[in-house]
Amino acid sequence: MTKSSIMFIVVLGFLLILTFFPIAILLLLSLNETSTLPLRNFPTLKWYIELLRFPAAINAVKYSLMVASVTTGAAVIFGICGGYALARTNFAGKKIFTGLLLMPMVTPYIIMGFSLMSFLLKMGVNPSLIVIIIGHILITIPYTTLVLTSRFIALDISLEEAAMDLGAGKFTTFRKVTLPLIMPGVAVAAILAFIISWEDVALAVFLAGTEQTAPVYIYSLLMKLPKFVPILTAMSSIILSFAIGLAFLMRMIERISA
Amino acid sequence: MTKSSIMFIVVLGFLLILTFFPIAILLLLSLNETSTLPLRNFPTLKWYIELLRFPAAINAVKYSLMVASVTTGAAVIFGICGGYALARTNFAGKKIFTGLLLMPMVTPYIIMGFSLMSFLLKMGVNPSLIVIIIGHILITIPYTTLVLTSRFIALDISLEEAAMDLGAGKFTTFRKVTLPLIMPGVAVAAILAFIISWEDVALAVFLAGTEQTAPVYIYSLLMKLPKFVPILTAMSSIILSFAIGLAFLMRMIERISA
Amino acid sequence: MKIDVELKNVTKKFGDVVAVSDVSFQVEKGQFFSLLGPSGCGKTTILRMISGFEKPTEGEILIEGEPMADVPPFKRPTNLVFQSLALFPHLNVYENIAFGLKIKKIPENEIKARVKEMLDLVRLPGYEKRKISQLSGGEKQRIAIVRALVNKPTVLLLDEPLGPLDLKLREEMIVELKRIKREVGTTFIYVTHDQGEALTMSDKIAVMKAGKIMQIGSPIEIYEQPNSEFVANFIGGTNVFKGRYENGAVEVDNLGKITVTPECQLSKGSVLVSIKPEKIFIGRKLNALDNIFAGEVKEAYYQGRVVTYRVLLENGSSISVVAPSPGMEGIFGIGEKVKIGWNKKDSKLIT
Amino acid sequence: MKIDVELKNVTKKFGDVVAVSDVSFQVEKGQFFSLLGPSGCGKTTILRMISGFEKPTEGEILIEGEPMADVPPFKRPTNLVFQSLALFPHLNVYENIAFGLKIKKIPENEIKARVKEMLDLVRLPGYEKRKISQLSGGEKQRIAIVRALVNKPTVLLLDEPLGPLDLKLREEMIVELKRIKREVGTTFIYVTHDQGEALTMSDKIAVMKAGKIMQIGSPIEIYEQPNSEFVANFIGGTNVFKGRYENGAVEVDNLGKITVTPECQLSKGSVLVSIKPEKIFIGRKLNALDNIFAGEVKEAYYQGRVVTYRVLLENGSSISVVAPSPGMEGIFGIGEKVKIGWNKKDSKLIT
Repeated sequence: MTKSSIMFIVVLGFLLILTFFPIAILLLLSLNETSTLPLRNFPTLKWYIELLRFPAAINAVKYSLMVASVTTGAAVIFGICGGYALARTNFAGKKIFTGLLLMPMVTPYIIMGFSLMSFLLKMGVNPSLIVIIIGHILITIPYTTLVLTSRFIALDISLEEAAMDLGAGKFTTFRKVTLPLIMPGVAVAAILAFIISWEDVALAVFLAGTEQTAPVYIYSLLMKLPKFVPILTAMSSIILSFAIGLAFLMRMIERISA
Repeated sequence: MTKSSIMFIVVLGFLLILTFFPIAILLLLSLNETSTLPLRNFPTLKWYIELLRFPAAINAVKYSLMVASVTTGAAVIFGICGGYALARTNFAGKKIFTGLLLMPMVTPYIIMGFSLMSFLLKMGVNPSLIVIIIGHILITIPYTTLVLTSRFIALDISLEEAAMDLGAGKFTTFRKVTLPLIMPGVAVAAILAFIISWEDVALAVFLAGTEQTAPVYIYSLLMKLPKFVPILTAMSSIILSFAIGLAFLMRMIERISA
Repeated sequence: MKIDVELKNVTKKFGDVVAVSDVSFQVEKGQFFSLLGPSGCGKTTILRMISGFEKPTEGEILIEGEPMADVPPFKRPTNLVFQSLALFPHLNVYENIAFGLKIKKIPENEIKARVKEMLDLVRLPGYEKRKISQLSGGEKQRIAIVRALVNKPTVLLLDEPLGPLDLKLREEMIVELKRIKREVGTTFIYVTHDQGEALTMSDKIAVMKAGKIMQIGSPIEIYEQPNSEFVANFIGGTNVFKGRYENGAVEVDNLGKITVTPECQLSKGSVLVSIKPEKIFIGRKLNALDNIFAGEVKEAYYQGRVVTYRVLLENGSSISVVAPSPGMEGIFGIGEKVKIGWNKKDSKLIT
Repeated sequence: MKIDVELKNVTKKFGDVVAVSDVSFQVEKGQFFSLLGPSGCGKTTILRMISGFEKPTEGEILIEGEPMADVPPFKRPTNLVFQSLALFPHLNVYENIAFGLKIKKIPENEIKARVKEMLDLVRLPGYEKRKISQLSGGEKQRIAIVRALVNKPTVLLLDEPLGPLDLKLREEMIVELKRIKREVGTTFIYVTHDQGEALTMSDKIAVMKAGKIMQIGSPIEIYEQPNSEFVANFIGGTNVFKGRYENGAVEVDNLGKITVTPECQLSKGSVLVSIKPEKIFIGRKLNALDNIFAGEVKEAYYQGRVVTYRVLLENGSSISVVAPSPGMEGIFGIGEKVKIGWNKKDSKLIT
């Protein structure tokens, strides 16, 4: 028992190092004078200030924020409607509907991105921010719907019945009882959708026109230059920190509401 | 109520069409004589047979299968150990450990891929299948661990105590009671890990040397040729069908074991 | 007497399953009416049909004489205390109780007064600002009851509200419920599977089995004059024997002749006789009783107040006897030879 | 008498919380020993320490005279019936019962014979191939008991095994458990919060409160001679009055003088008197009783076998009375003027 558990810990430690060390170096380098180790003049905001001089980079972050925000709003609204329908009603073809809904979760984004782009081009629609937003709504709806379905199912239906019993109509019941009680679920779904949109490259790379989102911008620069240029370390750090911050917030909400 | 729900259905229908139509066309075209609509001489296995003549394509699928299988095995073993530890023991720094474990889930794969590759290159390790496998193990462990932690938590601890009370030592208890009872969870975790590895491009594109996995192969061809060449429709269809089949199996297992 | 609730031949099917089968009854104004039966007997379904959450497949429900077929739950003059209580966890005690009044747009100061009155009624004054999660089980129970009562419903419906409470608390809440009932005077319809609760609180009890009503009557009628073996057994472990009636006596296999109070209408034939265990005397010697049998104590259960004996009679029948503890002759041990007996007025015929 | 289990000054702390505080007791071979107390009183923790799933913070546990400090659960001569039953859902009835025997490498044909014997014991012959999910609540209960018993433990530990069952089934299982106990003769340690279960089944009861044992004794001792207000109240809603003892009588505020059987050792001072509700007579006229008071019926709870009255006495005290139903004078209504009284031998002093 002890021998095998020591080995397990050694391997796990090695894996953890492989996961976090490279990312830690990236974060360190973004605050470093030079683009390689060892540290010099650490910490400095030099590259972050430098980043402000690249309008393309700043625009990319702006576009990403816009895309993620709109996507989140739409995906949450669809998630609430879809989740409520799946949790509370039985309709013909519910299983098929659920299956279809989950399909985008398993479809590789490159396949989805390329086929969607080919389709839209044939329809005469050109790549643009709107197209990215549509693509992102498609891939985030399954997540928001799933999260909210499980929240609606977990909600004791007799709470809604109690509201109706006390004189509230369907809409008042939803507004005064259902919605406030699944609010933590809505927040979790929203953060999840935001992170997915915020980080996506595989889909956006096909759907982006001249207005690239931040991950696409980083990716296209990386493909051109074989080295991680310093401003990219700064930009990557910003994207990563924002995502981790949101994920942390999501876990907090989940823990409190559990 | 009726007006708004009709609108909801219309928008949802539109979105569903946007999700599935392009993919359906992809699948149709893979069975079509020509690489564009309308259908001609449908269905034909022409492109699938053609695919067999491209050793690079066949190798890519082989590599993908290999990478995904090894990844799955390793991620499941770590998931069982990690899940059991998180569910059943309290150790100092458990929260931090959990947080670190979840970080790869939120780190964008391009950032992780590029920083991992830079790090490994500096260590003198060159891109290869092994490197992809290591990368995939890193990104799948959080998923297998999470799935199995929740399964271990859901397992009534008094079942394990009952086994011990009846004379079984710790190992016998694990083998005869714990493991059989979380087997459905193990299956779900394995399928999940397999699908993630099977579909990944964003990470593998940085870590792949001359031996490309199938999604990377498709992606690199797509980037070279602006048109979806017919054998790629066949290859994409194979990858997609396999993933959807596995996802369907996973849902079945989840439903039966619930 | 005014009728508050009336069911006329109500049947409810879920798919092919008949949950409630041709049930009719009337509940008078101010009555404490209980639906008593084992789980799955359809009693909760009846409550849900009265409150409007289920629609009868056949038949009609009237409240104060009005047919309810097309009235949705939120427009019915009923309020339901849910089995799960269903207090709103995101609202405090005041907001929970005021919920129904706010929807009816009652002025804020009247709401305040009525909530206060209700909290006084259940002896929880000053609880307005408490969160639901801060309440104990018994307190939640009381808040759930007044959240319904504050709306002054014609009928208050209660769906096994004491189910999740432990023994001690349940006894307290029975006392509490009876007091509340007396003070507000509202008609109560109470669903339970606990015959003790039903006997203690009700004015009238409907005993149900498999979707049908077996007997309706006052607690004393139900307990003393059960009309079937099912009711006799369900209400309280009684001794039931099958036999043939003839001339004021019943001939029972493996037991012998039992004398009963003759009933004029009864002609000879197959009958059931019920003898309550507490009507049976036990002792080393017995006389001056109409029915006396000899036997041997097989089991003795000390229960503090009483001792329950299982006695095997000489003819092969087994009978249970509840005797005060300690009796005149002490507690009998297992294996002891005893006599048991009872008066013929306590041999109740079930026909 | 041989001692099977002994606890010597056992204390268990979880962090700063003292779950069990300096508990000592002995359980004789073949005894049915119950730990009775409200939830959170530490009774389950004691059981888990005996079975080895928790280690005492202080003190010692001996089984058949052997100290158990370093013996893991799977090597102790005890078996536990879990509150959740903990039957293995992936194994059938046979495999569940055979689990412990297979680990001990008993030959297959002996295992078969012993499983069969056990299924006969609980009257479920031929159940070998059934899945756990196919069993009813009562059947699961029985299988859980024999899965433990088949290992022939020195002591069988039972952790509120009847908790999740409904009233009817619980009564059946009490009968069943007593029979099994008698047939196998194993020592039982039984944990429960239900005083009825404890009184009915036990040879000896330890009443617990907040980690401490309040009283140990036979059911009759516990019921008739509680040594504290807590035990008196927990065992059965009794009337407890606080007063001053002097010369064979107790002066109680708001009530008056109560005569009691004088106890030689007792000097005058503050005491508690307990009078069981069923020892009190109620009637329009009463005489030939040592203590008689006048009052008014405030509540009457019909319970079939008996009626429980809450009577407000003229001096302001309130007392509960349990009377047979229907009594000589019928059932008294609320508001009726009555007399209540009891004999001095039923005024029990709690000191």
